[in-house]
Amino acid sequence: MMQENMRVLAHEEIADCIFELKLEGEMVWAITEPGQFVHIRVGGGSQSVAPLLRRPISISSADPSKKTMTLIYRSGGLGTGLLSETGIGEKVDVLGPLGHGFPVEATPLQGKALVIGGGVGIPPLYGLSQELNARGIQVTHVLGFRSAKDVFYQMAFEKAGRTIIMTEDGTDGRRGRVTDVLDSVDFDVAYACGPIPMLKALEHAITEKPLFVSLEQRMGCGIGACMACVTRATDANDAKGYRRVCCDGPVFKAGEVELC
Amino acid sequence: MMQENMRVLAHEEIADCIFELKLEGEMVWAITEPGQFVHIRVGGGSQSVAPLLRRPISISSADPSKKTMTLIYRSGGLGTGLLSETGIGEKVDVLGPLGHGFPVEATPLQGKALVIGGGVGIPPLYGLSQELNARGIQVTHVLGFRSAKDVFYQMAFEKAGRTIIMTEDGTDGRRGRVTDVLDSVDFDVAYACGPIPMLKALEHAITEKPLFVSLEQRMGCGIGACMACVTRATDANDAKGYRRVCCDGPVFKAGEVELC
Amino acid sequence: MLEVHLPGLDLKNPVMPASGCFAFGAEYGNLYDLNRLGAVTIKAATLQPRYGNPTPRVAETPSGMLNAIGLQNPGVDEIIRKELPRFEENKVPVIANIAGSEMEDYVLTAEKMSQQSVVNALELNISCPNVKHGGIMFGTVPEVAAELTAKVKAVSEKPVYVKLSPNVTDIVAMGKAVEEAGADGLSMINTLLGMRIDLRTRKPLLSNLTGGLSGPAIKPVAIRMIYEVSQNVSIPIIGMGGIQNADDVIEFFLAGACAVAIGTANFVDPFVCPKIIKELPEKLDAMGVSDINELVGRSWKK
Amino acid sequence: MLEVHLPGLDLKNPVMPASGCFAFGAEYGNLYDLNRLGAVTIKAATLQPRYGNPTPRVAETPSGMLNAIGLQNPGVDEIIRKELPRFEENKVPVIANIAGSEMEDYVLTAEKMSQQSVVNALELNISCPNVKHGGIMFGTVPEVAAELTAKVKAVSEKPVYVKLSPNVTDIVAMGKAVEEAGADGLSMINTLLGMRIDLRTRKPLLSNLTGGLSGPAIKPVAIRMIYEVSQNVSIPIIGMGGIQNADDVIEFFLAGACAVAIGTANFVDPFVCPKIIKELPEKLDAMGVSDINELVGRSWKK
Ligand SMILES: Cc1cc2nc3c(=O)[nH]c(=O)nc-3n(C[C@H](O)[C@H](O)[C@H](O)COP(=O)(O)OP(=O)(O)OC[C@H]3O[C@@H](n4cnc5c(N)ncnc54)[C@H](O)[C@@H]3O)c2cc1C
Ligand SMILES: Cc1cc2nc3c(=O)[nH]c(=O)nc-3n(C[C@H](O)[C@H](O)[C@H](O)COP(=O)(O)OP(=O)(O)OC[C@H]3O[C@@H](n4cnc5c(N)ncnc54)[C@H](O)[C@@H]3O)c2cc1C
Ligand SMILES: Cc1cc2nc3c(=O)[nH]c(=O)nc-3n(C[C@H](O)[C@H](O)[C@H](O)COP(=O)(O)O)c2cc1C
Ligand SMILES: Cc1cc2nc3c(=O)[nH]c(=O)nc-3n(C[C@H](O)[C@H](O)[C@H](O)COP(=O)(O)O)c2cc1C
Ligand code: FES
Ligand code: FES
Repeated sequence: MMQENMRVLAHEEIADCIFELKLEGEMVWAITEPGQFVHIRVGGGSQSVAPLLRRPISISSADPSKKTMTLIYRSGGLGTGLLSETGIGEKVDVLGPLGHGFPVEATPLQGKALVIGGGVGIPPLYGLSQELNARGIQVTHVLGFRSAKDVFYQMAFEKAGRTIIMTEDGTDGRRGRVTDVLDSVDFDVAYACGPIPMLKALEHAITEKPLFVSLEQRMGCGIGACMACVTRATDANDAKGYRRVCCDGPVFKAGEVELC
Repeated sequence: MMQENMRVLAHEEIADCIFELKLEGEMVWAITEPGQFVHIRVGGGSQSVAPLLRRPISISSADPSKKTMTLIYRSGGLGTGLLSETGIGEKVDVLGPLGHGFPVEATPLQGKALVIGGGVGIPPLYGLSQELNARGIQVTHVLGFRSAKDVFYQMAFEKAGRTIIMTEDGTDGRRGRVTDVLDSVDFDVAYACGPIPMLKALEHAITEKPLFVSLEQRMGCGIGACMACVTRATDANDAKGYRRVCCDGPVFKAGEVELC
Repeated sequence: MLEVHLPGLDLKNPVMPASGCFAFGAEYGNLYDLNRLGAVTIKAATLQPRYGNPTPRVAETPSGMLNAIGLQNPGVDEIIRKELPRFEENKVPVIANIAGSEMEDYVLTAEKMSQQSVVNALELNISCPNVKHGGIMFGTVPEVAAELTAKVKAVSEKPVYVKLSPNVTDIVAMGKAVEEAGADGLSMINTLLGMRIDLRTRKPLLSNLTGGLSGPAIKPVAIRMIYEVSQNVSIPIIGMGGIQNADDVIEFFLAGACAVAIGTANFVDPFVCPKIIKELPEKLDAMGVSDINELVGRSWKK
Repeated sequence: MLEVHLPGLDLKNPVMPASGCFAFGAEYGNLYDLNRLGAVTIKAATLQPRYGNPTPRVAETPSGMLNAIGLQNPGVDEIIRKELPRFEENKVPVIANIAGSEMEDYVLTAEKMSQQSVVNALELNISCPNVKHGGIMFGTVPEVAAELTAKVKAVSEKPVYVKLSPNVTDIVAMGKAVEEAGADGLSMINTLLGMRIDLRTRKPLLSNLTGGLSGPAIKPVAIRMIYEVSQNVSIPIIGMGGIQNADDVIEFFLAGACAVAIGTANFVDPFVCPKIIKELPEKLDAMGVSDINELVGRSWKK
C-alpha cells in the first residue's frame, strides 16, 4: 500500500453522472486482486480541507504493463463532484491498493463463474471478469441498472462473456432485478457487488454454491485503524466478533458477516 | 455592484509570487474610479467551503472597451494560493466593483500628481496613473519594493510618468524607502497605497498638500453590512465616529481616519 | 408551501438573515428587494451607542470564521430614528435583536424597541461572546437567563425570542429555563467561542483575543443542539449556524427548527437568502413535501 | 530542538497520534517506523471488550467529521496480551487511553494498564461523547472529574493525563478541578458533540444519532480552550483538535500546549505525523526558534 499523486490519463462521463477515470502510476504494480479499492483525496488544490475525508473507489481494472488503472464512479456528492472536475494531466492523491478483493482461485480452472452487479457496484466486476477469463474460466454477467441512461460498459462485459442487462424500468435489456434471471445460469462460483438489498437477495437465492460479496461502508482511515467500517461477524463464536470492511474486506464470503 | 462569474483571459506570474490576472465581464462597465476593489470567492469548484470568505483585491486597471480588468495580487495564503491555480478560460466568482477609489478630480487639470506605492499596494495605482494621464496630469511615481525580485510593472509605470523605484536592499532602483525621495518631487496632490507604516510616514511627511491613502482591513461582507472593517474617524466630533473601509473607503483623505 | 407562522411572525417563507450579518438592511437592500425575505433580523441594539472592538475583528478558519465585532451599533434611539423607517415602506417582518451588559440595559432597550410598530418580535441576544462585561453570563446560567427573559417579557409589547449560546454544558436546561420564564421562541445557535493565533506576531489574531465561530464548521453542533432542545420545549426554534443552501435549511427543519436565519453565508454570496428561497420549493417538490412545516422535527418525530 | 519532557514522557519530538485514530499502532506501523513518533496514544481500553455502535459510525462535515465508534476495543486484558507486546521492540513511549462507564471500571482498567512496563502514562478519557451510560457525566461536572482523577491516581503506577471534554460551559473549572485532584497533565480537546441528518432518510446519519466532531473545523475552539486553561493550571497540556500541519502545531504551542496529538488528519494523510515531525525544524528555524519549548504559551506570556 502506498500514497501516490497519480496522473490523469483520461476522464470521461460514460453514462448519466458515471465517470471513467484512468490513472497512471507505480501503485498499479501493487494491485494483487480484482475488487481491491483506492482511497482518494479530493481537494481544491493547495491546502483546502473541504472535503476532508478520502473517498473509497474500487479499482475497476488495471494494466500493469502500462502502469494504468481505471476507476468508474458516480458523481453525486461533494467529493465525487469535485473529482469529476479533474482534468487530463492533473494529479490525483491516491492511497492504495487497499483491502482484499475477489478470490478468482475459488473458481476451478475451466469452471464457470457468475458475476452479478448492481449500479456503481459493477466497476470492480469488470477487472474480476478479465482475470477470470485469463484463467480460462467462462463468465456470465448479470448487471442491473435503474434505467437505460445509467448503463455503462455493456460491450466491454460482453467481450468477457455472456452479459444479461437488467433495468428496473425496462428501458434497456430485460425489465426486473438481477435475481429474476439467476435460475437460467449455470455456474460454480458467484461473485457480487451492489446495494445491500441486492446482496441480501443473492444470499437467499444462492445457498448451494460459493458466493462472494463486496461491501460498502462509510470509512475514516481506509486502512484498519479507526474502526469506522466494521460489520459484525455472523458466527457468534467468532474470536473478534467483527470484520473491518476496509482491510478484512471489502470482499467477504457470503455468510461470514452481517449485511447491513 | 454585482456578482459575476468572470472569465480568465490571462494569468501570469509577473514577479516573485505576484500574479497578474485579466478578467472579462460586464462588471467592468460599472467601475467608476481607480482604486475600487473586487471581492473574490476562491473555491475548489462545486460547493467547497474552504476557504470560506471572499478575498478583497484592488482593480489595477480596466478597459471598458474590451470588458476587461486586470488584478495584481500576491499569492501567499490559502485563498490567493488557490486563486493562482486558476487556468485561462476558467471562471472566477467576483463581487464588485466595491468601495470608493482615488479622486482624480482632486488634482487640478494640468496639475502634477505624486503617486506613491509599496509592495502589493501598488496595483491600484497603475489604473490611477492612467486616469490622471488621461486628464493631462503629469504624474511622478515612487514605488517601493523589498527586493529586485519583487518589482513589477516598472515599464508600465514609466510610460505613464517619471518612475522612481526604491528597494529596501538596493538590488533595483535606489536603496531605501519611498519617503527618502519625496523632497525631490514637485506635486499638487499625492495618492498612496501600501503598508500602514508607509502611510503613516507619508501622513507625517506630506502635510501641506492633499494626500489620499488607500487602506486595507480584514473584511467579512465587503459591502458595509458586517462592521468587520471599521476604522475610527480622527475627528472626535464625527457624527458616526467610524468609517467602513469596504464602502466608505478604501480610499480616504489623509487625516480623516486613524491609520491602524 | 413555504409559509410559516410563529409568535408575532407571519412569514411568507422561513428564511431570514441572521442578526449582525445584515446590519439594518440598507446594504443588502441595494442588491435585492428585502420583501423577498421571510423576515429581517437587524443588528443588535444596545441602550448606548457602542463603537465595538478594535480591528482586526474577523479571522477566517477552516469552513468558518471568527468575529469579534463587539456589538458596534449607534444605540437604540438612533436605530429607531434612522434605521427603522426603512421598514415602513417594506412589508417584511422585522426582528429586533437586543443586547446589553446589565439586565437594566436589556430591559430598557427591549421596551423601546418593542414599542416600534415596524418591529414584529424581539430577539434577546444573551449569548454574544464578544462583550466583556457580564454579557456572556446571561447565556450560560439558566437561572440568570430565565430572570432576564421574565423581566424583558414584562415590558415587551412584542413576542420575545431568546437567542441561546452554544457554549454551555447543557443546552436543554437553557432552553427549558427560558421557556418557563415566558420566552415565545428560541433562536439557536449563536457563535462558538474560538481563537486563532497569528504565527507571525505569535499573538491572538483578533484584537479581542477570542471571537465567535460561525459558518459551516459549526453546523453539526447547531443541528445537534436544535435536535435536543426541540424535543424538550414546545416553543418554536429559529435555527441557524452554518446554513449555506436549501439542503441545509431542510436539515435544520428536520432537526426541529421552524424557521432559519442565515449569517456568514451572506458574506460568501450576498444573494444567498433570495437564492435559497427560490430553491426551496424545488427541493421540497423533489422530496414530495407540499408544506415545509411538515418537516419540522421529522428526524425525531415518530 | 524538538525534545520535550513531560511527566513520565521523555519525547524526542512532541508529535503523537491521538487516541482512537491510530488503533494500537499495527496499521500505521506498516507504513512507517513508529519510532519516528514522539509517542503513541493507543485506543481507549475498557475493562470488558466492547463492540461499539452500529454503523454508520462516521459522517463528514465541513472541514470536519463526526464519529460515533463507541469505544470498540477488545478489553484491557486482551490489549495487554495482544497489542502491547508490539511496543516491546519499539522504543516509542506509549500513552494508554482509558475509558469506562462506571468509576470502578476506570480504576480497574487504569490499575492494570499502569502496571505494564511499555506504558509510560495513562490518559483518562472522561470525555467520550459516544458512550451512553455515564461516560459523558465524568467530563462535564468538575467534582465528578476530580473524584475520578483522584481514584485513578491512587492506583496508577504511571503519570495520569486527563482528557477534557470541550462540551462544557467552563473549561477552566474542569482543568483546575482535575489538577487539584492530582492529574499530572491534561489532554485537550476531545470532540465536540454534533449531528448530521440524512436528507434522504430524514433521520440522523449516524446510527448513534450524535457523534463527536473532530478535524480542522474545531481547531479554533481547541486553541481558545488551551489558551484559557494553560494560563490557569501549572500542569502540562497535550494539545489536539484539527491539527493538519506544522503551522498548526506551532499555533497549539503558542496557545499553551507542551506537546500535540493528531487524530483525524491521519485519515486524510496517513503519513501526516512523520511529515510534520520532519517539517517542524525548518519552520522553527524560519521563526528563529531553537527550542520548541520556548514557544509554549507565548501568545499570552509576557
Ligand atoms: C470499498 C468501496 C468501494 C467503492 N467503490 C465505488 C466505485 O467503484 N464507484 C462508485 O461510484 N462508488 C464506489 N463506492 C462508493 C463511494 O465511496 C461513495 O459513493 C462516495 O464516497 C461518495 O462520496 P461523495 O463525495 O459523492 O458524497 P458525500 O455525500 O460528499 O460523502 C460524504 C461522506 O460519506 C461517505 N459516503 C457517502 N456514500 C458512501 C457510500 N456509498 N459508501 C461509502 N462511503 C460513502 C463519503 O466517502 C464521505 O466520507 C465505494 C465504496 C466503498 C466503501
Ligand atoms: C481593499 C483591499 C484591496 C486589496 N488589494 C490587493 C491587491 O490588489 N493585491 C494584493 O496582493 N492584495 C490586496 N489586498 C490584500 C489581500 O486582500 C490579502 O492579501 C488577501 O486577502 C490574503 O488572502 P490569502 O488567501 O492569501 O491569505 P489567508 O491568510 O488565507 O487569509 C485569511 C483571511 O484573512 C484575510 N486577510 C489576510 N491578509 C489580509 C490583508 N492584508 N488585507 C485584508 N484581508 C486580509 C483574507 O481576506 C482572509 O479572509 C487588498 C486588501 C484590501 C482590504
Ligand atoms: C459578523 C457577525 C456579527 C454578528 N452579530 C450578531 C449580533 O449582533 N447579534 C446576535 O445575536 N448575533 C450575532 N451574530 C451571530 C449570528 O447571528 C449567528 O447566530 C451566527 O453567526 C451563526 O450563524 P451563521 O453560521 O449562519 O453565521 C453575528 C455573527 C457574525 C458572523
Ligand atoms: C475515529 C475517532 C476515534 C476516537 N477515539 C477516541 C478514543 O478512543 N479515546 C479518546 O480519548 N479520544 C478518541 N477520539 C478523539 C481524538 O483522540 C481527538 O481528541 C479528537 O479527534 C480531536 O483531534 P483531531 O481533530 O486531530 O481528530 C477519537 C477521534 C476519532 C476521529
Ligand atoms: S475505515 Fe478505518 S478501520 Fe476501516
Ligand atoms: S467588510 Fe463588512 S462592513 Fe466592511
